[in-house]
Amino acid sequence: MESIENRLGLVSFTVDSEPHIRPKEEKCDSCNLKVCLYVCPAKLYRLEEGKIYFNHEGCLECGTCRVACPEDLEWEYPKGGFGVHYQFG
Amino acid sequence: MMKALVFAEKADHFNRISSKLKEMGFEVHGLSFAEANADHLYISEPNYDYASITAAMEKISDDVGPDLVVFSSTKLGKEVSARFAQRKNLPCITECLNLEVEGSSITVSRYSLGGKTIAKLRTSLPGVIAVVADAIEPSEQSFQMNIQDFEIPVSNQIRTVSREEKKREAVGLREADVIICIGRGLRKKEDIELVKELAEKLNAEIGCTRPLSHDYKWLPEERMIGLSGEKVSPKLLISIGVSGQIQHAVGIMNSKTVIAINTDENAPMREHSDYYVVGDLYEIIPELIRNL
Amino acid sequence: MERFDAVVIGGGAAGLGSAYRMAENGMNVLLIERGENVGEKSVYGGRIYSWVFEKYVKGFQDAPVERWVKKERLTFLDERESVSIEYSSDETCSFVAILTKFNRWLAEKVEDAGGLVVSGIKVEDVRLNPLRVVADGEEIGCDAVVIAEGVNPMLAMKLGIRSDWKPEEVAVGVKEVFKLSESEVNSRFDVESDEGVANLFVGYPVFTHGGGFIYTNRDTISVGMVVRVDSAMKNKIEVYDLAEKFRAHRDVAGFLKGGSMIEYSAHLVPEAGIKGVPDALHKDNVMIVGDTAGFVLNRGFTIRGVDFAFYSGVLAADSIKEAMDGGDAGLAGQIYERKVRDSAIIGELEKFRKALDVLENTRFFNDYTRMMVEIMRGIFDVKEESNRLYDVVMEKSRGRKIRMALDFLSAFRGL
Amino acid sequence: MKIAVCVKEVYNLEQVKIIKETREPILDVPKKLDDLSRNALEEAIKIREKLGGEVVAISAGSPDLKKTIKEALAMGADRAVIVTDCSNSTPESTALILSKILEKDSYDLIIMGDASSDDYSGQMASRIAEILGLPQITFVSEIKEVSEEKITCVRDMDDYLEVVEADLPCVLSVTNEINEPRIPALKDILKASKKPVETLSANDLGVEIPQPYEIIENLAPEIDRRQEVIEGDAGDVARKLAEIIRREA
Repeated sequence: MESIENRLGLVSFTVDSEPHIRPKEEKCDSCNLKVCLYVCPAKLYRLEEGKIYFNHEGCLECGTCRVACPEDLEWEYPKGGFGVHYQFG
Repeated sequence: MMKALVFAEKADHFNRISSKLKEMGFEVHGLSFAEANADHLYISEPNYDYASITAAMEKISDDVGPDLVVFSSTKLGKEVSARFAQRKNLPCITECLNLEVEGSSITVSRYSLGGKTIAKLRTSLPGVIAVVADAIEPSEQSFQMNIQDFEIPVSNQIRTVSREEKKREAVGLREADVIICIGRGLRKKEDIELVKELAEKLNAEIGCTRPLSHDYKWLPEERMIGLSGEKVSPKLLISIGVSGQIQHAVGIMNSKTVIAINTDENAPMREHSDYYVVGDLYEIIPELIRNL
Repeated sequence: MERFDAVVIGGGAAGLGSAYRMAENGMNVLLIERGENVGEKSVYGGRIYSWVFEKYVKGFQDAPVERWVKKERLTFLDERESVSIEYSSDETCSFVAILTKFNRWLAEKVEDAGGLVVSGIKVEDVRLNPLRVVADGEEIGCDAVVIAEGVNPMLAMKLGIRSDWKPEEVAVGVKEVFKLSESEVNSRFDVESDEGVANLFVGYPVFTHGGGFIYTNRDTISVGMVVRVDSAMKNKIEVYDLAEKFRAHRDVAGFLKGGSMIEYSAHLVPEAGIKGVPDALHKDNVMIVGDTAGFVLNRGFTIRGVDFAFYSGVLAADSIKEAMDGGDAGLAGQIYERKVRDSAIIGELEKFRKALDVLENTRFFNDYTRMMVEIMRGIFDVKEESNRLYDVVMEKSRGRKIRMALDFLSAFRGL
Repeated sequence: MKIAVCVKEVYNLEQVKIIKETREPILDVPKKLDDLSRNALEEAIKIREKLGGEVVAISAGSPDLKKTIKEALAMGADRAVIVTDCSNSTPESTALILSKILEKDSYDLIIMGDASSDDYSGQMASRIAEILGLPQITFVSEIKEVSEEKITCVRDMDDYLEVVEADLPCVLSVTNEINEPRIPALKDILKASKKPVETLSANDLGVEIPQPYEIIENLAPEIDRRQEVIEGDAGDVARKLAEIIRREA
């Protein structure tokens, strides 16, 4: 099995210094479901000592977290020209 | 016997190139600014003007009739090789890493696609190439060593107002047995002190990736390891906080053993490492210094 | 302020269809794409129904088609086994393409027709009265706006044209592309060079709303999984490893053996059929098309999206033209509403309204898929003794014959 | 001041993938204007802003140039002349073609990047200057002074920095340190779509494209490292590393 990190290594990105998705920290703390941890196809959400961390660098821009998150996270597409560059979409 | 004509402004480059050509069976003619190994050598006063050198090489070439004209692939060498080739209406390949002759054609290797690949190109002789002299292992060869003085014709296409040697630290990267190479994983310039401490313990030279020397200017340019910088071949290279983009990786490929420390489990550097440490350099290096 | 007859937001199939049609009609149209290059944000499984391109795109024969689909295969998978139904024909109505490349080709067609395509710019806002598009700190005036921003309807929501998707209305798809040689693809799938295979899978590993797919490109293979977001949430499905689990199955792995993975991608798919289409598809002269409008039809064994996307773009373009020709450009939104409602898009989505109920039924993805495999095992498992088909079917359907009969009847009617 | 900028389209190299099994590159990626071409354009635009005149972008390449040349126009070139039927160009052929275009007008300055980021061959300035019989100043990291008659530049060479001057017309190649190229905004891109682009073929120019090389192979280098991953807390890792270092150094 190819790890998700290796698979993301095959994808070309131009990463903005500003994240385009921001989980709302205080809401994440009290969220019981934390679906972001498994529905994100890039596995970009991480739980460490009860806190949710998100890394926008490998974002595939699918929008699954936006639809699935019960707490309505802040979600935008990356700025023009930034983000993922698929070649075999 | 096939004849080669060489120009290199540095004697060391000249000798590396001429030994390779001799090994391949060429009779080696050349122009240099100091004594160097060749069968027939023209020595002139140093001159760094492209138009003058082009004219000189044209003159010698007309006398010698070489099958292959070889320049050292320095900035000056590349500039002159192309101008010379155009004047003689010949093909020219610069930045050659390796060359082989087969009958009346020559095959060279050079980086392509920004260093992602190595292309092998074949062109028929006569031709012009510019060779990365440092990529050639010099060998012992015997030469006829016919030497004569030569006066380079003076051109005034452009006028030199001033020339200033770049200030360089004495850097022994190329000779070093142990090299520590740092990259953007280092958070600030002051943190280099930590690396220096480790380097002292190991008697190692410090090198870096392009951003550190060219963008942040934390270290002088001559410490940059990579495609456009130094290509090193130490026994041990310790890479710290280096992501391992190919443009850098080509500079360390001849290292015997590579250890890398990186926070990113899947940085491209991993493929280029014998031992890959996933962890925080700020925790590991002090511990390592204690253990050495 | 720069002015255009119309501005199209988004360079996917829907936006390109709209811009192409307007450019062909001699209108002054600007398409703005947020990706650095057109096509690089588009992802789908792999198959396009060709009718709409044959009808509307001049020079379609030069399109970057990977292979024409000559074999349709539907496979029921359990953990270890599979049952496939294959339909093979010389006739074809669909092709496999890399959407990135296909859209790039369409963008060239738009420019050749005189439309202006700008990429690497994200539209920040659409403002009404007077109508203008805001991007890169600039305002661009126009008579009509076509929003083709894809499945995440950020602008359409902002304008109040549609509401956001609920988890049960969209599926997340993940796709891996493997490099093989063209001849390897031919021999593994038993096809000629220009012939392709579309293979959909039900069952393993999710056994719920969703399934797998394989499409044959010229010298690559696209393989992946789709799962409805609510099911992924409920069943705690690790979406990031879904494609890996799927392709590890012995009946999938064989096709990919020795190939190098060259890309991984993910995207959302509207799955709510007619129920995902908002009541109004426009506000003033701003129209929504393609995935933004929810124009995707999933019948279980076929999924249509790209053709509807392009077609809805064409309809929006024609509506704008009709309104402008009629002297009141402001009517375009209303005309579009009518054109879409009268078109095959809504017609088809309505026709398959009941398919939604069938596909809601998880027994098809789990119980019946497993049963199918078990029945096959029952009849093909020949040792000293073997089983009668009747006995196998009776045993496997024990206690659920009536429910099954009703389920299959509904599938028969709905799909 | 009339300035020609020779620009090059290159593959978007960051997107070029290598097939692991065969080490072959996948070149089916979008093209873009080379970064060093942007440095050259930026410098030309700055001179125009100071002295007035015209900046003409000139390029030879594939049919994709019709699209990539717009990036030069959006940056600020006034017009462009492109040749789109030489996809498999070499320095030899490109120099011939560009010189033919340059001969049709009289330019005071011809500027380009010192090399392109894909091949890094670095021959163009020399070859064009030779064909046109002009002086050349290569590897320019700063233009100190420029007037209608004369230009003074700093050259960044391997071991020395040099200040040189030349009379115009003259050919310049610039390094990437010379400036920070501007990023065009939407309004520049829209403006660019109305700027004139003259499209020619090598045939129109009477150039026969020489093919001096044969590409035998073009593969990613083989990597053969152990790739042994060392994990654990800092203390453990440091002890293991010390052992390896003692063994290998």
